[in-house]
Amino acid sequence: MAIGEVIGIWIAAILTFMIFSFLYKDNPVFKLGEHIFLGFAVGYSWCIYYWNDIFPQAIQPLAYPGPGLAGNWHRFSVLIPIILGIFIILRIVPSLAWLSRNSFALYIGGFAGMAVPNVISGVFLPQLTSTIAPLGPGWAAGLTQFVLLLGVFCTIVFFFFSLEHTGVVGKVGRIGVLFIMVAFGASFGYTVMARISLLIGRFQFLINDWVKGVILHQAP
Amino acid sequence: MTRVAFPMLCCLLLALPLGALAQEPAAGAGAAAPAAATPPPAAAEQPASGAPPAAPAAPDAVTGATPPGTHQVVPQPSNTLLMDRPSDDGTALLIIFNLIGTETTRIGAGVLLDGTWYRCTLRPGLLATLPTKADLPGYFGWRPPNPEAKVLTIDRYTKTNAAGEPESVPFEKDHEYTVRLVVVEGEQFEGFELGTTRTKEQWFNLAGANSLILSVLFAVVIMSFIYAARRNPNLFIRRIQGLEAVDEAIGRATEMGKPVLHINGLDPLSTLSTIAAVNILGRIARRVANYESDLLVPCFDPVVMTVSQEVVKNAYLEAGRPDAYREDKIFFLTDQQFSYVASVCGIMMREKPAANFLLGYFYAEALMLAETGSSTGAIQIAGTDALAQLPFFVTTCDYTLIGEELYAASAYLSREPMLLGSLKGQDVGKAFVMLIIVLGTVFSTVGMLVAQPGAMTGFDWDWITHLLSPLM
Amino acid sequence: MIEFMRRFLNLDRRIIYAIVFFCVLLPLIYPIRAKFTPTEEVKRAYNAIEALEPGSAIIISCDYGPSTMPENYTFYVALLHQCFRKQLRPIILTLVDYGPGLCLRGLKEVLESKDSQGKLLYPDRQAGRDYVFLGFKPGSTSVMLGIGQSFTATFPNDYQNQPTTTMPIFREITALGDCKYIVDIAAVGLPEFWLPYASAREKVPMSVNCTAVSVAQYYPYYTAGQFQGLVGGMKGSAEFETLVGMEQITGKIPDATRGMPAQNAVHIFIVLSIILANVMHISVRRADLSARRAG
Amino acid sequence: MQFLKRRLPVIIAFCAGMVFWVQYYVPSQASQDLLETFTASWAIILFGAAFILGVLSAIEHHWTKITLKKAGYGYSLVALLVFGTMILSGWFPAQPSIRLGGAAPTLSWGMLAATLCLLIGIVSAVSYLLGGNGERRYSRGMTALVFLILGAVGAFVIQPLASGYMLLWKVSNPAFIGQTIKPDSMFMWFFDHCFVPLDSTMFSLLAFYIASAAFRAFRARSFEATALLISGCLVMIGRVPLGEQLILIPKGVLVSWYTAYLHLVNLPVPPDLATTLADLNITSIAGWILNSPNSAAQRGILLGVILSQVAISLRIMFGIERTYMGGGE
Repeated sequence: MAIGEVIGIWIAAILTFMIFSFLYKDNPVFKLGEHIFLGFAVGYSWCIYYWNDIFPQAIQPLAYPGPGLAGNWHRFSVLIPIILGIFIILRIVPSLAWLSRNSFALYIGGFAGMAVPNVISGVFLPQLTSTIAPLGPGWAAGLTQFVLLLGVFCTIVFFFFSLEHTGVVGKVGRIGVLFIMVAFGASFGYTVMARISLLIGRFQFLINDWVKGVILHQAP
Repeated sequence: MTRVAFPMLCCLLLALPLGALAQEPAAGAGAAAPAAATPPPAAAEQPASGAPPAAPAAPDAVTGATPPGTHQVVPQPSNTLLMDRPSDDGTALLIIFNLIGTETTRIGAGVLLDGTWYRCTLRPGLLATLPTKADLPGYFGWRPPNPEAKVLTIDRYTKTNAAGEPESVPFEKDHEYTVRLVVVEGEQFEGFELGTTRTKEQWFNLAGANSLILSVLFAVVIMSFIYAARRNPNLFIRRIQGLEAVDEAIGRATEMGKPVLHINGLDPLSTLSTIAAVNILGRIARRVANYESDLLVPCFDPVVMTVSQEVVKNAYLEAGRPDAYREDKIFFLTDQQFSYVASVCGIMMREKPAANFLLGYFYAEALMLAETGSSTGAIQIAGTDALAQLPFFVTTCDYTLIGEELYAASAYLSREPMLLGSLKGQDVGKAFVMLIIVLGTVFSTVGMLVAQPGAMTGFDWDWITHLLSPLM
Repeated sequence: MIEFMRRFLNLDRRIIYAIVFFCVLLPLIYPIRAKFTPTEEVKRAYNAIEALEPGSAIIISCDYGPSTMPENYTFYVALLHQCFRKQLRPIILTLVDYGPGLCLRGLKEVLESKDSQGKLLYPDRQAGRDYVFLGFKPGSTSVMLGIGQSFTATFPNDYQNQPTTTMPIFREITALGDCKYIVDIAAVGLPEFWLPYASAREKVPMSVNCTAVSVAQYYPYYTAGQFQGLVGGMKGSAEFETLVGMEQITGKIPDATRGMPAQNAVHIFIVLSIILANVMHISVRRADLSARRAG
Repeated sequence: MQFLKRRLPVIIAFCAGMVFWVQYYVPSQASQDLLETFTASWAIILFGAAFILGVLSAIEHHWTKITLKKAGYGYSLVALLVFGTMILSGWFPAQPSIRLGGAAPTLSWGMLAATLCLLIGIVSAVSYLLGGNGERRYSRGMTALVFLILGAVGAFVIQPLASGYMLLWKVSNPAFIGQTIKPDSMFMWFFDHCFVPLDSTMFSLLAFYIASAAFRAFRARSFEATALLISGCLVMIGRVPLGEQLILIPKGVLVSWYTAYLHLVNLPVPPDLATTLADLNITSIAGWILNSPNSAAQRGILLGVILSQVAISLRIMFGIERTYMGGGE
C-alpha cells in the first residue's frame, strides 16, 4: 500500500472517531470535526461546480468555443444568464440586493410554469388511473383493489378540511388515520434500517480498511 | 357543499368530450388504413429468395421456432400505413402495421433519398417490444380501431459521411420521405414499400389536452378561492384538534410553573412549513402571555429568529402585557445541525420545559429532539410535513399535526387569504379525486361484470369501462 | 418487580449504545451467512434491465453522496457490472454535487475488475463509445428537461472535459428519448422529479434505488408501474448483488450482503427493546394507577 | 424604481411561468429550442450563480465571526482554512498530485499564493461592502486593498511572466480543454480520506439514537401510535433476512388448506399449486403491508401533495407567493 494511502486511512479513522465522540456528549473535538467537514464540503462543491457548471456552461462558450462554435454568434447568448447570475451574486451587497429578484423570478417562475403540466400529466393522472380498477375478478383481486381504494379514499378524507370530522366523515377519517399510521409504520421500519446500514458501512470501513488493512496488514 | 360540487362536475363534464377529441385522429387513421394499405411488397433491396409472400407465419408464432430442416419464412405485414407523427415538431413518421411474428422477429425501416436506400437509425427492434396503437392513446384515441396494430417511430437515418464514418441524420420538417418496412426473421429479411409521406410540424399537442383542461380548471378554482378569501376571510375550515391540544399543554405548563419551548424547524423562512410554524407561534405566544408563563424559542436561522421576535412581541402587545416580553428568550443558537440539536437538548435537560412544540420542517435530528423531550416528561406537540420524520414524532409526541394539517392549522389561525384560499381550492381538487376514483371503480366493475360470459350479452357495454378513460 | 422495571426503563443510554456497538461489530468480525431470497421489487428492476437489447443506452443517475454510500454505492457497482456484462451503454451523470467522486470511483473499480485468471473482465471499453461519465450539473429538473432535448447541449463536456459532440455514443443517442432505461440511484427526493420530467415525459421506463428512508414513500409509484423496480436500502442492494452474482464476479462476499447479519442483529435488538419497554411501561403505569387508587 | 424593485419581478415570474406552461403543449421546433436554451444553458448557469452566492455568504458569515472574535471563532478559522486547502487542490487545471514519490507537483506555488491573496482580498472586500462601522470596517478595507493588490500583481504580472499561467488560464495554450480534476490529485485524496468519512459518519450516529429511543421513547401511547409500532416492527423484521426464517404457516399447510377449499367448492385443483404458493412468513406479511395499505395511504398523501405543489406553483406565477424575493423594501 502506498504511503499516501496509509496516511489517508489513518486520517479517515481519526475523523470517524472525532464524529463518534458526539455520542458521549457535544464536545470540542466533535465541533472541530463538524467544521472541518463544513470546510471540505464547501470547498469540494466549489471545485465541482466550477469544473462541471461554471467553466463549461459559461466560460467555455465565450473564451474557448472549440472548433464547432467559434464562428457561431449564438454562443454569446450565454451573456444574458451570466448577467442575471451576477445579479444573483450581488445579493450580498444590501443596496443592490433587489437586482437578484429578477433573476430568481425568471427561474422560479419558469420552473413553476413547467411544474404544472408535467406534474399533472406525469404523476397526478397516472396515479389516479392506477387507482381505478374493477373490484375483481375473483374475491382475492377484488379485496386487494378494495383495500387500495379504501386507503386512498379515507386518507384523502382525513386531509379534507372543508368538512367537520364528525359523524360518518369522522369515522371515515379515523379509518384514514389508521391507513396513514400503517404507512408511517412502514416508513419508520425502513428509516431504522437506513440508519443502521450507515453504521454498518462505517464499521466495515473501520474493520476492513483500517484494522485489517493498515494495522494488521492483511490483504482485503 | 354546492360550491365544491359544481366545479367538480364542470371538470368531469368538460373532460369527457375530450375523449371524443382525442379519438378523432384514430377514426381518420382507421379510415385511411384500407386505402393506403399494402402497396405490393416489391422492390426489396434483396428479395428474400424462396420466401412465399403468402400466409403470415402463423405456425411459427405458436411454436416460437421453426422445425429443423424447413426454410424460415419471413412473416408478411398487413394493414400497413405510413403517416406523419401527430402532435410533434415535424421530425418523425409513424409506420403502423399488423404482423404476426415469432419471438425473434425483428423490425427495421429504410428511407429512400436521392435514389439510395438508407437504414433508419433504429436498431432492428424486436417485434414484441414495439408499442401498439392501444399504448398510445394520445395519438390514436382511447378505443382505436385495430388496437393490436404495431407502431414504429422513425426519425433518423444513418449515412456515411465524407470521412467514411457512419453518421446519424435526423429527419427534416416539411420534407417528403419514401419509406419501407423491413421484416427480419433469422437470416432472412424482406422489405415492404409503404409509399411517401411528408413530415409536418404541429402547434398543439393533442395528447396533453386532458392535463391542459384539468390544470386550467384547477388554476381557476384556486385563484377564485384566493380572491374569495380576500373578500371573506371566514371561509370554513374544520377545527384542527392539534390546536386544542396546544392550549391544554400551555395550561399545564402554567400549573407546573415551568417554561414552554417552541422550535420553528430547521428550514429558512421561505419554506411553507416554517411560515406555518411562525404563525402557530403567534397563537402560542398569546396564550403564554395570558397565562403568564415563560416562552423559550431557540432558533436555527437568524432571519427566522428576527421574525419570531416580531411575532411574539406583537402577541404580548395584543394580550396587553408588553412588559412581560423578553427578547433574550428568543435567541439564535447555531446553524450547525448537530450542534443545534445538542444545545436544544441541553436546554431541555436544564430547564425541563413542561410543553415542547416542535413545528416546521425537520431532518434527521427530529428523533433526537423528540426523544430528549419525552425523557424529560414534557407534553410534546409536533407538526411537520417531512414525511420521513413524522413516524418518530407520532411515537414520541403526545399530539402530531400530520403534513397538510400543519398548513391548515396555520391558515385556520392566520386567516391569510393566500393560505386559506389555496387550501379550499385544494379541497375541491381532493373532492374531484374522490369522486373520480369512486365513479371509476363503479364503472369499471360494472363493465367487468356485464362483460363476463353469461351476463347481459347482445349489447355492447364496453363504453362503461371507457367512460373515464379520456381523463387519463 | 415493578421497582426493577422502573429502574430498567431508566437504563443509561450508554449501555444501549454498547449493545448496538457489539450487535454491529460481532457479526462483521465473525461472519455468518444470512440467507435471503430476492424480493419481487428488486427482481423486477433486475429483469427489466436484463431484458434490454445489447447496445441500448441506459441512463444511470447517481444522486447520492458519501452519507448513504453503504446503501447506494454497492448497488451502483453491481448495476455497472450488469450493464457491462449485457453490453449496455451506461450514460452516467449526477445531479448532486457530492456525487462525482463516488461515480468515478465505482466506474474505475468496475472497469479495472479482473477475473480469477487476472484478465480484465471488460477489456477495451472506451469512454465516449461504450460508456460515458457526464459529471455533475446543478438544477435537477433543468438538467432532466435539458437532456430530454439534447445531451450535447446540456453537457458540452464530459467529466474529463472532453467535448461530447465528437463522441460516437452521442451521434446515435441524441436525447433522453433515445435511451431505453433510466435508473436513478438516489439519497434525496430526486426520483420524484425523474418520473414526471424524464420518464413519463419521454416515455422511458425507470427503476429506482433509494435509501431506505424514502422506500415506503415510493410504493405508490411502484404499484402503479411508474417505477418498474424499487431497490430499497442496503437489503435491496444485497438482493441486487445476489441477482447480478457479484460474489462470482469479484470472488468475495460483496459489502451489502456482508452487512446483512449485522442488520439482522440490530433489528432484533430494536424490535425486542420496543416490545419489552412498552410492556414494562404499561405495567409500571398500571401499578402506579392502582397504588394511587389504593392510597 | 419601485416598479423595478417590486413589480418587474412579479411580471417576469408570470411571463416565464406562462411561457413554459404553454410550451408544454406546443410541440413545434421553435418551442423545443426555447425549452432547450432555457433548461440546458440558462437555468444551469443561474443555479451555479445561486451556489456562488451561498458560498460567499457562508464565507462572509465565518469571516465576520473571526474578525469580531465571536465565541467559537477558532472553529470558523479551521473551516475557512480547510475550505482554502480544498480550493487550492482542486480549482486549478494542473493539480498537485498526492502520490508521494511519484510525479512532482506540476502546480506553480507562486500561483497558489497569488490566488490565495486574491481570495482573501475578495472576502474582506465583501465584508467591507457589507457595512459595519468604525475601526473594524477600516481594517477590513485595508486588508482587502493590500491583498487584492498583492494578488493582482502576482497573478497578472509575475506569474504569466514566469510560468505562462495567468491565474487559472494557461496563457500559452488558451484552449485547455481536457483539463479537469485529475483522479489521482490531492483533491481526490482529500475527498476519499477526509470528506467521505466525515459525511458518512455524521448520519450513522443516528443508529445509536434510534436504538436508545426504541427503548426509552417509542411508546404505544395511543391507538395511532400502536398501529404504527406494530406495522413498523413487522417491516423491520420482514425486510431483513431474518423475516424469511420466521415462518408462520408453512407452505405444505397452505397447499392442503387451499386444496381442501377447492374440493369443498368443487373446483379443479391447479397442478402448479405447489409452486405458486409460498410459505407465509414475516417477509410476505411485510411485503403485503408495503404493497397494499402503505401504498394506498402514501398515494392518498401523494395526491394531496401534488395538488398543493400545483397550488404553490400557481401562487408563484400569479405573484401571490413572493417568498423567493426575500425581505427588503
